[in-house]
Amino acid sequence: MSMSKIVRAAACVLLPFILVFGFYIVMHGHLTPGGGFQGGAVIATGFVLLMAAFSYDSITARLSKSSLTGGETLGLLLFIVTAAVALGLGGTFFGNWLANSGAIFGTPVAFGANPGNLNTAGVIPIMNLAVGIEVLGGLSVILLYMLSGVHEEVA
Amino acid sequence: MIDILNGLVLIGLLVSALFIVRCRDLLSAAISFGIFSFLLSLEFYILQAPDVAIAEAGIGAGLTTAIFIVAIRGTTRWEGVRE
Amino acid sequence: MIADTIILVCIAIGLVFNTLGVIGILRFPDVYTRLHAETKTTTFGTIFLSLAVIVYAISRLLSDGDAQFLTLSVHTFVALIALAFTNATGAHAIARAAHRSGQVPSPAVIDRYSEGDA
Amino acid sequence: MIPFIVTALAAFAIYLILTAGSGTVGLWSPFELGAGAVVSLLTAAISRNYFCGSRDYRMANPLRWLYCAVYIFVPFFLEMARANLDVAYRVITGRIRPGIVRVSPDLATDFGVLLLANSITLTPGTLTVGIDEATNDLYVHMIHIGLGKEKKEIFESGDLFTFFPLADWIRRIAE
Amino acid sequence: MVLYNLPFIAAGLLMAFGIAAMLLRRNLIKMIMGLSLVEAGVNLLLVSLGYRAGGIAPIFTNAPRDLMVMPTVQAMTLTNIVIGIATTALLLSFVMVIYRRYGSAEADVVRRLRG
Amino acid sequence: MIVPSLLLQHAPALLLAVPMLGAFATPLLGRLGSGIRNAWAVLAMLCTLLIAVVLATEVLATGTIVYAFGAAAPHLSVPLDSGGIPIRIIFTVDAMSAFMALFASIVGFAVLLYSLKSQSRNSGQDGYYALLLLLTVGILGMVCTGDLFNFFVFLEINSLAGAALVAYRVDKGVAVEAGLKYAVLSTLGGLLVLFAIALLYGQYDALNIAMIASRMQFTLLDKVALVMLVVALAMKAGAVPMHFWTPDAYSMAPSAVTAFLVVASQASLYGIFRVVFSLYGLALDCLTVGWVLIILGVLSMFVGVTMAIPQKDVKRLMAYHAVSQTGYMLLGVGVGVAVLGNQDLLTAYGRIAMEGGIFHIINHAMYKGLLFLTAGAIFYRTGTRNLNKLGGLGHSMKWTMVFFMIGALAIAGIPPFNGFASKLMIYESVFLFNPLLSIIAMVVSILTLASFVKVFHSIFMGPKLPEYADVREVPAPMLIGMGILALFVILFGIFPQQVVDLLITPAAAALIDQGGYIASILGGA
Amino acid sequence: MAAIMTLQTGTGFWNPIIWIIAFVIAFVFAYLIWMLGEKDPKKTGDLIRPYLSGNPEPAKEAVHVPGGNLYWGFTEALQGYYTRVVPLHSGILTDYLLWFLGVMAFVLVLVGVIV
Amino acid sequence: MTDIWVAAVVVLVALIVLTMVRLIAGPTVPDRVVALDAINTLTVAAMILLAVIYEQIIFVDVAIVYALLSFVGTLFIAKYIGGELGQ
Amino acid sequence: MRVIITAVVVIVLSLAVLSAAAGLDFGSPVHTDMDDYFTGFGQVLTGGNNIVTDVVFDFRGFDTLGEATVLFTAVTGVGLAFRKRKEDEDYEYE
Repeated sequence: MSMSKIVRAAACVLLPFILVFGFYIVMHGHLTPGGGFQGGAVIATGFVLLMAAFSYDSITARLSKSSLTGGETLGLLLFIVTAAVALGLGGTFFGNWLANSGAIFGTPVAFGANPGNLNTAGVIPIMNLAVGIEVLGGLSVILLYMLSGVHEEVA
Repeated sequence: MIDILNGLVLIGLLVSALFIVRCRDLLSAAISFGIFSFLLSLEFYILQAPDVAIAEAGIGAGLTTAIFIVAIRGTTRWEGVRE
Repeated sequence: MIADTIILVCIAIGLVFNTLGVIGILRFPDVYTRLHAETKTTTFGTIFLSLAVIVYAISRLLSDGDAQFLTLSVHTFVALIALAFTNATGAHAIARAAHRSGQVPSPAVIDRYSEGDA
Repeated sequence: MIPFIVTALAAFAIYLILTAGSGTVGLWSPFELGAGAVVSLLTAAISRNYFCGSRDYRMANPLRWLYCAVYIFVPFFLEMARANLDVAYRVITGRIRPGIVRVSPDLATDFGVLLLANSITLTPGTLTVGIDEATNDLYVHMIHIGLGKEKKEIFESGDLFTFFPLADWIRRIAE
Repeated sequence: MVLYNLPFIAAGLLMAFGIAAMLLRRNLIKMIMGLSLVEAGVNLLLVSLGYRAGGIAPIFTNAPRDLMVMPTVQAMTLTNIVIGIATTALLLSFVMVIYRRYGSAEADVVRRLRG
Repeated sequence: MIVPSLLLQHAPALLLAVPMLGAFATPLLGRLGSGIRNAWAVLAMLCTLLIAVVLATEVLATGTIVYAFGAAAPHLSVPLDSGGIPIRIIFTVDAMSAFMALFASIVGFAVLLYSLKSQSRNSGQDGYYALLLLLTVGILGMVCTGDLFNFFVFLEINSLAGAALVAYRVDKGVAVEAGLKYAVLSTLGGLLVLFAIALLYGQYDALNIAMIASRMQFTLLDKVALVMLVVALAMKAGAVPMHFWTPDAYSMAPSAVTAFLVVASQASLYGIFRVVFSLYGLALDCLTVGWVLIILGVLSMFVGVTMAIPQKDVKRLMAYHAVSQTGYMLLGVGVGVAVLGNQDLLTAYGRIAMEGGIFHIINHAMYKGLLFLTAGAIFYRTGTRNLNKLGGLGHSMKWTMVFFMIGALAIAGIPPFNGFASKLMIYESVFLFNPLLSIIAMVVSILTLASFVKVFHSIFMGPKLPEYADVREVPAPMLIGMGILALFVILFGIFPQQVVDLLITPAAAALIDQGGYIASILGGA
Repeated sequence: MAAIMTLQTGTGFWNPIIWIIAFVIAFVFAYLIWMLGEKDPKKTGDLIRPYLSGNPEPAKEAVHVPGGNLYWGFTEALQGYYTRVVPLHSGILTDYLLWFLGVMAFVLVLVGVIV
Repeated sequence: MTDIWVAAVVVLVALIVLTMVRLIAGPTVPDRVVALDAINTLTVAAMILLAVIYEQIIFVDVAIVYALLSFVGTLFIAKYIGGELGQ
Repeated sequence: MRVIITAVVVIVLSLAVLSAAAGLDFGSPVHTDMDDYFTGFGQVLTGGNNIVTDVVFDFRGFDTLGEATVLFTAVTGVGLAFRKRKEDEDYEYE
């Protein structure tokens, strides 16, 4: 059963905000506190908020387990592929092949106090995004599975 | 001054941990776990670890509480229930 | 400094209201009245504390011209909005759940919710 | 399509607020703007059915938001301050006379009801306990009901506030 | 000096509370809560190991200062937090399945495997 | 030929990356169809096996291989500007690690082939294959890594994947109970391991095993860390009196998984050896730690085998035997630890005892895996594991009977199978150390034989029972999986000296040579 | 061939070839003894019917000893040991944890950390 | 000036510890949730003030995450108490 | 008896975990060379201002991969525990 109309409306209004904030944390992982896990957890909490506000049936109609696990797997594959590309470029596994290269995310940074430029840190933003997608899929699908267990029992 | 702050937060942590151990109502224990996560996150914040604080706030306070509540819903609320 | 005075006043008001809220949580007789003390008073106190931070940030922004204080004030304001919004909705959710779980408001002159279709 | 665009715009606005002060294009750096575009598209793809679930776009009008800001800073804040002093008095003296009453604000949209309910909840002394899903009538717990007032079957929304008719303000914002 | 080590003492006490909860309580969910307490204690210990008096968070922003607290432990703690929630979720879903089959979540009822 | 050189150069990384990639893609491919998914899983495991072979030959030819993740070059473990400290995660693959990785991937491959048929009737196979590959990842990571925190992470992967696999058959709830016990115990153990790692980090500000070893002071905190590491890992390896999860988990898991869980336990055993020899080395109180390991070993041997005798469930019986056999390894290596400080005794018999213990690890993995697979084959056809109900299967399941006989004779230490070779080394060297221990070991061996005679009698002998009239031989992939392991059992039994020379002696030497281990990371220091 | 198969154990050696040869010789002896027996014994009649203490042999299904009873004598003889050890495997998770942590505490005391 | 901020934070944390009396005493679960919400609010306030004390502007992000996410825990508890979870 | 053993075990382990407070100094670690390398060179080597993220994703990236793998393992395990079973797999337990 869903909660009252007030809570539902609040969840609907809060959801884009939580998502944007989660992506903000993911994208700024190399500049401000945060990163893939934290941002992914925030976004997953956004989905969990929906699960709290709406009834189980109306949630499963829009959020499917298979798409969430698919997102999780894709994030992991992106992560491991990003790490493995370094092998092809002559580095080692998990070598940072974009840092200080001048390409995308490759602006060199001098030591010391720094206001922060998004276009830095090499593969770290890509990995942040990959881990973010993985964590958001993984954590929300865990909750969805557990709710389905409870739902089965109630029904 | 910062030391007093530190000490107060740690006392709060220990009290809520003790309540988790002592309370027979699992739902109250889960609530106490939420408070515990809050205070742990604050302590990480005071110890200059904002990354960890965000992770603990998001995962510990939000998701872990939710998971515990769902698990309590799936089992039983009171300790010592035997059927 | 006028900014310092404002900050001091704001912090004082915030702390007083937070303290009152906590005392209210400890003193009031049932859940609903405690929710009154908790949600509103502590939120109000926190608004004033955040106001102190915003005033501080703006004063530093004006004196130093450093863009990070703009970030500070904006983010503090965002935190404030989020806090007020979630606190209000959360208080409603708790009150409704408490009522659904069968907790009647113990000193109450009237209870239309139980009479209604709840 | 319209929900997607509306949600994306809202998300982009939020992202811009969060990253204000990062660079030289206005207040933002170009990379932030690009990232913000990507993020808002992602967000819109995920949340359009929730954010615009009611297919009601009147809140997309910026004037209403301006009005909303005015509402928050002037009438609502004053009400809140007044009521806080009231509750502070009751915390100290312990003189309370609580009860749950029914209020009929006659609001139609979900957002309006949400705004009013949160305003009521944040205003000390009153607390939204429940809502009648069909008629949008609110059940409000009041910490102090005036003597004899509890006889009234349905409260007017104006009875809850002292200085401003907040329900009318909200009707102007959201409807 | 010992009093100055407050976070270490608190971390040790948290671990001790968790271990005590696991040994003294028979409810499986309470035992998992104890496990989470132990994990939280380890996290607190890790983070306080990396603290240096007067240091700032290891993030370069507009606020420069010489000393920074140690970043490695924070990375380790992050990893441990995610591992912790993964473990907790797995264990709790096991308990839910067990409750459905056994009708109880007490450790001294869940003992069909013995001998 | 860029591919072979790439493979050679990055073998330690690929050894982990390939099964991980396989595991992540398995659920996705499972949506396309079960055939594609099975082929993918087999391919991933086969590639892992090939890489492990390549890595092992390379290590045996050139000595310890070092792989620094993310450095400019794989062997650049210490950056030039860092003042001589390793900062990145470094894989240190010496002879012992290569040996463990090699046989783990062999068993894994056999188990995967076996599962293709034995699990084909169950639901949730996508998760099953992914978890099997993840368990491989956990084991390989544990044995290859040279970094303590990395070791912890792989320990957790190992525990969680193992627990999820144990709980695979959720229907009756009993398997989930076993999985819960395993998961709770191993998670607590893992957290205590992390606590020990934190203590070491707090004192030495290093996570690399070689770096910590070179700075080791053996203070009070180091002692606490040592005890926590050794006891937690011994619990994971299933030493008595912390073995209680073993029979539960081993008996309730699918048989293929059980065969692999044995290897997972051996990886924890490897962890103990690595901690004792490489991390602490001569700094520790050798005699005490050695005797602790010996006592754990002797208790394991005796309690395991005596508890096995009255069992009615065939897999539970085998699980108790696994506990008992773990005792031999602890005994052998414990003797090695006890005389570690004394060079004369070490050359006299300590080294041989360690070689016996290490040789027993691989032998045990092979024959115990074989036995569990035969038990699974019997269960596959009859649907029961109760010895009181079974009987007369020798008429209809001849190949399974032969494989079972090979495994049973090997575990009992009957020549000419491989169990005898390693047990002989242990008996002789331990006899020089303390005759009583050796006699206990022999008695345990006899009891093992007795117990397996019983199992053999009750399952295969006797008249053909009516309820099993239409039981047939198991399908070919299961037989192939068993056949691979049986082949290794016989080969190792006939050519023991070759195996010892090729794999075991370098492994034991690598364990004892702490200075060489440190030098391989830190340079000539 | 024989040389490469020899396992040197430091104080002794073991060669599977010798064992196999010994087995073959034993088998040959057994075969010879079997050869010495009567070539075609009588296939029928009371002479070859087995008796147990004068009674006719029951059907094979009736004498099938189930595995659980095979070592009844052994377990009966070690009754005292088994009544102590088997209850230890109680199936209660708390007990298992107590054993694990108890061994850890014992070793801590043994190594001399906690005096 | 910094001392004032620090003193304010100390008072806030002391209030948090005081609120835990309600957590332990509160006869019913909703009472304890009230304590949870109060502690949540006070912690956010303390975090915002600490960001000023540490002169680390970006720390405010933690407070935002906090304010947003603790809501979810409250909602789940409320849903459980109201008997609506799992339907 | 059991209570006494439990109490003794808890006390001994508490002392052991509290030994960290006796042997280490809060706020002033003895060796800091590895972390000094990170704070000193991390920003220039990788370009990220947040050293923690640099450590998580670059210097100790493999740990992060392992940790993501743990999460994947848990998700798979939870999915297996709550899976919809088409058939009741038939086996008996004694």
